[in-house]
Amino acid sequence: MTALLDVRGVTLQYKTRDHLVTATYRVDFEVLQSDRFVLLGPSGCGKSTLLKAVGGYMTPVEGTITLKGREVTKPGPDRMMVFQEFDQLLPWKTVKQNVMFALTSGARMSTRAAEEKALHYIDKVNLTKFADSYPHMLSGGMKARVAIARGMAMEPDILLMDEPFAALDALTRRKMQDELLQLWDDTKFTVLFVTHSIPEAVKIGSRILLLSPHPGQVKAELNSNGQDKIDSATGMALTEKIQRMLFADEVEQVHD
Amino acid sequence: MTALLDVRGVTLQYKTRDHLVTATYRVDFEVLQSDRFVLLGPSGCGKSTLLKAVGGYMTPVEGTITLKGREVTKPGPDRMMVFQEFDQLLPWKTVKQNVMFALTSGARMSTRAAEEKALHYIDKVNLTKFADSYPHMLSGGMKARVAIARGMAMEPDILLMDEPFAALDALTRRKMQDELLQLWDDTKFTVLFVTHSIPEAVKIGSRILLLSPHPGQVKAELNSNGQDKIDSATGMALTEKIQRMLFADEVEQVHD
Amino acid sequence: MTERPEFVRELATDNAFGVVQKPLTTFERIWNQGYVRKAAILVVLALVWELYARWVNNELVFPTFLATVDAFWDGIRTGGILQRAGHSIRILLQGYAIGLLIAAIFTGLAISTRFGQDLLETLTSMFNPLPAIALLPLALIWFGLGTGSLIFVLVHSVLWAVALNTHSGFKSVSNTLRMVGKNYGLSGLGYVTKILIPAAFPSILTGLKIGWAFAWRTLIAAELVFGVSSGSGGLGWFIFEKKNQLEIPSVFAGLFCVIIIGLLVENLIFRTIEARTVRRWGMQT
Amino acid sequence: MTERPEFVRELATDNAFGVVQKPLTTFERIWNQGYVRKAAILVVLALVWELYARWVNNELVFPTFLATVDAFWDGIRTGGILQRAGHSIRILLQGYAIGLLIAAIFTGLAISTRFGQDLLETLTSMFNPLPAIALLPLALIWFGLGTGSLIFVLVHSVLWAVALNTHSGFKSVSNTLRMVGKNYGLSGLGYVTKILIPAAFPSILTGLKIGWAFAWRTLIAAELVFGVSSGSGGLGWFIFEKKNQLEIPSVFAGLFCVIIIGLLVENLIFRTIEARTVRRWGMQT
Amino acid sequence: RARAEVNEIRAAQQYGLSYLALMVMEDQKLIEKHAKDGGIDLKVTWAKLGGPAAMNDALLSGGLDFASGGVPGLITLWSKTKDSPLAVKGVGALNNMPVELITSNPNVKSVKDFTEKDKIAVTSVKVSTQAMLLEQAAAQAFGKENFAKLDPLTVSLPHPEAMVALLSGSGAITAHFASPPFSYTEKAKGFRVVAKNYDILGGRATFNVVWTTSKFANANPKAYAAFAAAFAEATDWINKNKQAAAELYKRMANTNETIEQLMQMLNDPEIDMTLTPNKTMVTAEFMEQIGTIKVKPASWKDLFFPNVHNLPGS
Ligand SMILES: Nc1ncnc2c1ncn2[C@@H]1O[C@H](COP(=O)(O)OP(=O)(O)OP(=O)(O)O)[C@@H](O)[C@H]1O
Ligand SMILES: Nc1ncnc2c1ncn2[C@@H]1O[C@H](COP(=O)(O)OP(=O)(O)OP(=O)(O)O)[C@@H](O)[C@H]1O
Ligand SMILES: [Mg+2]
Ligand SMILES: [Mg+2]
Repeated sequence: MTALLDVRGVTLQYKTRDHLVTATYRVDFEVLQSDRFVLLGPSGCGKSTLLKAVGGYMTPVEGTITLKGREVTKPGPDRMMVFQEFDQLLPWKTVKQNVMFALTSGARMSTRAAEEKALHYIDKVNLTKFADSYPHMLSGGMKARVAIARGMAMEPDILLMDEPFAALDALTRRKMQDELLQLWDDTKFTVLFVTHSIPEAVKIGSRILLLSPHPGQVKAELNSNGQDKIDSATGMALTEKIQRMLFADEVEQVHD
Repeated sequence: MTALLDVRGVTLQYKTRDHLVTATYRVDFEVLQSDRFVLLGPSGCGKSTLLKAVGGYMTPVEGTITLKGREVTKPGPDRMMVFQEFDQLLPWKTVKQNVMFALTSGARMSTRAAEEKALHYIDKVNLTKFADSYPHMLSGGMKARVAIARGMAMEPDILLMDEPFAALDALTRRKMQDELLQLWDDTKFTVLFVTHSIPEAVKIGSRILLLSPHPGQVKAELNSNGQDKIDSATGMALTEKIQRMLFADEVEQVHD
Repeated sequence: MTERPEFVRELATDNAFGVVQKPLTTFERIWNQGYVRKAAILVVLALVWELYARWVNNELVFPTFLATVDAFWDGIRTGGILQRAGHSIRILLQGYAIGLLIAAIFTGLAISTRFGQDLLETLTSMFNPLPAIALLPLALIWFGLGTGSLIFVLVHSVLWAVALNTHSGFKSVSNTLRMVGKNYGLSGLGYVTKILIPAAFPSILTGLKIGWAFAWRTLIAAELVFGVSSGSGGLGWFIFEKKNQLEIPSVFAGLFCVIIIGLLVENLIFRTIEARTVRRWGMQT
Repeated sequence: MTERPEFVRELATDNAFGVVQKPLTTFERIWNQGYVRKAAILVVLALVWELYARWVNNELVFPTFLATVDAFWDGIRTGGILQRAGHSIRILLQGYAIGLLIAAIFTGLAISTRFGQDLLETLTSMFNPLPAIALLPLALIWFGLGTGSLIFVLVHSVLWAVALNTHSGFKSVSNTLRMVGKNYGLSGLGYVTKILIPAAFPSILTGLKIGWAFAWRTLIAAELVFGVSSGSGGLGWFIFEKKNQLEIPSVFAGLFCVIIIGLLVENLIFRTIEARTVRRWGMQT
Repeated sequence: RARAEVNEIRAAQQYGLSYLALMVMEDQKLIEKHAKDGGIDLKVTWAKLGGPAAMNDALLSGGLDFASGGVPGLITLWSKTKDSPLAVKGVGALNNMPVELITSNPNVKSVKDFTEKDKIAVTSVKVSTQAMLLEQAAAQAFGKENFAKLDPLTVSLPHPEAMVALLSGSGAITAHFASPPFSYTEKAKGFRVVAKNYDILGGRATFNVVWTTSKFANANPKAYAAFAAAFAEATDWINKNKQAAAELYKRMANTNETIEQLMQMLNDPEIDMTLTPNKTMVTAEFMEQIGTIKVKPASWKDLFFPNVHNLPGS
């Protein structure tokens, strides 16, 4: 089985007038068909940047990104993206129109079919009552949910999600996670998922990539079955193992 | 001991051209001096709106908000706010300038003193290397940390924080929580804190207000000692108790 | 410090959430109507005009408001001021429309290629400061005398202002929205019309307003210089003619007509567009 | 499906993160310079001008580029075109500055009170479409013949465009930034200068550009009407004189001078401001 | 008690050789000289204006004391102000000058031959001196009531543009009502004259005039007298020193026209530099007939101040 997405030695940099920031350094990983691939790493380590590069918004200064054997050069609806920012909804469209517009222009669906689908997913994120509201009338978490609905409704080859559940409360978050897994059970799509929460990574991910602090480099890649499995070698639960790995250098410092 | 902040029967509504949205309905609570008061509730229940009303940005259509015995009518630097949005930093100022500007104009501090203090708090949120970067060059979590540094540096009578740690990874989050508690130990300021995470509420809060789903009403108010204490009556840990309360109506639904 | 008691409450039922309104006084309610406030402003302005003109007391230089309204009324009944205005508006709309079209093409180019952006910036900084008179020779070569040349000059006065505003609006569109648009696979025209234009709408609207105003200015001034043949002639010509005959109240009546059209267009058209778009979308307060 | 192996890696050390650049060809590197591309555009425009003028072959209507440059050169050496330009620029700057000041006052009012907003909207929609000729009588009553009146007309051409752009920019400032500003206890002037102006800077800059361009247009046109009172007169009068003497290349040389000033101001002043502000702040791409 | 007179007067010229007398007054400071002779100190400010609109506004708003322009302009002003304290009147004529209707259309031998295909350029349609001359020509050719018959053919175009359009043969216009020096160039190119103001008005006719308000003249008799005397002296001087006048014009107007070209105009037997108003009443009567003015002046002397009443005007 060859990789669906192949990220090979990717270095990403931001060039500004007076700074040059290296966001990630020679990162490689492979995402297979139907993977639920999680990127985990400390704030500022380059997760969003990596996702943007896969989305086609940034060109690596080194290395290549290939999707289905073709090099990624520009954005497209085959890689649907859920951004981290709250302003990712089109302010001039209502909740329903936002989801529908993605479907009609991204997935080239007919208006009728798009409307039906849009309403279905809006219901899944519990926003049916707000289907006709404009984004500026929603709370932070509600905006995030619309973006999630939009991403899921597109049913793309690969779904790129950047901390989609960060703004959600415990209950809503659990519901959304379940919805995502449910959808995956149904359609077996591929998802590349950024999160800050280790339990979430363990619950959602089938494979977890750990990144080092800024600039991000690959630290480890682990498997997960969603059950916080116990590692046979060390006897630690996966969550704990990850925690150890991420916090390793810091533990003493925190305890100072 | 009289309340520092007294919220009494507050109903908050948004009026738009074609909608009238009731965000909270007759909410009352009292925040005492040096409370770490947490607002907890599902997405869209009106937490941010409530915070904005305390900040002086919204006038209740019913009820009153009094701070130190005086009714809140407009915003001011005595109630420093950390917003939920990523665009709360002034884009035309660097990280350092953003924090300094708050100090010089909000707290009327001299430039020298402000600079020193700003750098101190920027260091606390681990952004010293980025002190001269502009906000658009930061990651989501880094922006959030600048806003936290700014809020803490102001050392206001009451600090209003709207999900400040939502965009932070587990490690950074823990550090920030510890910094906040550390600061509280030093200066015993009052904080009104919105969060989605029940463990965080339990760890940070000395008193926790639970709100019902949209439109927000007071459901319960609980004490916490930061240790996830066991309730003597039910034998449940506080986290579990809160979880039960919040999810009560939903549990069956989720399990369907 | 005694520990505060914990508590749990019953919730109110859904149907309790009525609208609770603090009552307004009648005056407040009336004053809250935008058109009332604006009407008040207009009345005050008219009053100031009337009084100042009486004080100046020089009908040949600055007639009173009442004399102007009189002349305006007269112009409507006998002088065909409305036909003149109609004639001007017809030409104006043509020039405006063509100007917008060309501005759209230029900014479209400018946003999609770096070369297009250089081109627009260079052309704008070169041609925008040129007065209409500078175009006269080219206008005469290309369009001869008459409406063609007038429209050419109008396009010149609309084009650059609208293009500048639109382009700057486009450049200010948030990166996230751009990325969302690209994500849908939009590019070229679709990207511009479906993402950039609505996202930059506040700027574009300002450009439209400025373009509209300058089109009027230019038209009135240009009708005096350019190929007016005596059969036709719009409001500008009316004003010029009356000025030469020293019928100053009629001159002011002509200008008054321009003012009224300006007020109508702003309050009926631009306000409505604003309310239905940027205000509704929460893009402007 | 065999399970993929898990793995843990060693990290590269800090000093490994060099800049990795894909090499550019020499052509790409040169073409990446904005001024090279713009110079290329200018050369092409000059060429088109030259060729078209030769094809038209009518020195009296449309002189060639070379003849214009010649006349421009001549004008610099003998005709004092530079002094004329200097004279115009002096007046222009005064009018521009006053216009900006008044625009600042109006928008300041408009943003702080609802009444101010109504006032600004009403005045703009009324006066912006009025041509300079409409202001002639008032200008003459208030300032007499001479620079005062010219400046008055200039202010009229700058004021409304700048005010419209600034006001619309202010209204588009994000709610969060507004709240942050208020949170610092800023209000009135401090709020406007420290929050609204930088936040609305892209719009304001556009307003400044449009105002600048229209000030030139108006000045050139107004100098024909107001002519010269005692002294040399500016570029507009130069153009008028040369036109009457049928020295068409000199007329074009005058306009050429306006174009050059436009290019200089855009590329030296406005670009620099843009690079140091909105571009640096990430508010425009 | 006589109110103290002004110590500064402001006078305006327009562009062109027509206004030579005013340039001489400016250059040689003749007004100042005559004022001193009359016992007052006067500062004189000269303005150059591009057109009649600013001229009128400035004069009527009190920003200007002496204005200059075409005859119809004076008549309109006179008629509008005659019952007010302003009561504008002429100070004297600047010149007689031929104004000629020149055509490039070989089929047009007289004004009767113009067809819809023709376009006649005048400085401004209906209201300019040229447009009014054309109406008078039409009235003579087609009968009084048909005075406006040729108006539909007219277009507004400033002299330079009109001349260029005619010479370039672009077909934008086929005729131009031109004054010197434009008419010289056009005639030199072989285009034909089909009408001329001297024929239409019945003799040599004043082209441009200087005027002021009675209010000013009455309140400032000495300043007025100084201006009038300077005006007369300047006119006199030009007629006696044509070469020097040409050089003065070249210098003052900063023109590239050669001295020969200027001398050709000054020596043209058809052009007189004279204070005497000629044929002004013909225009005034015509304007009354077509209703532009309600009441015509009883005689040309009504139109002018007494300082020129002793001249053989008309
Ligand atoms: N500007 C607005 N106009 C109209 N309605 C609004 C506006 N802002 C918020 N609302 C509504 O008010 C309610 C409460 O919003 P609020 O932002 O306070 O929620 P929240 O508790 O902060 O939610 P979250 O946890 O998702 O941020 C929501 O139902 C939302 O739709
Ligand atoms: N537009 C930009 N210009 C310059 N530097 C940038 C830009 N965006 C991000 N960076 C830098 O790139 C690095 C990685 O940023 P990125 O947004 O990918 O982090 P992240 O892993 O998503 O962090 P977070 O979890 O906080 O969102 C950061 O050090 C940041 O400073
Ligand atoms: Mg990120
Ligand atoms: Mg919120």
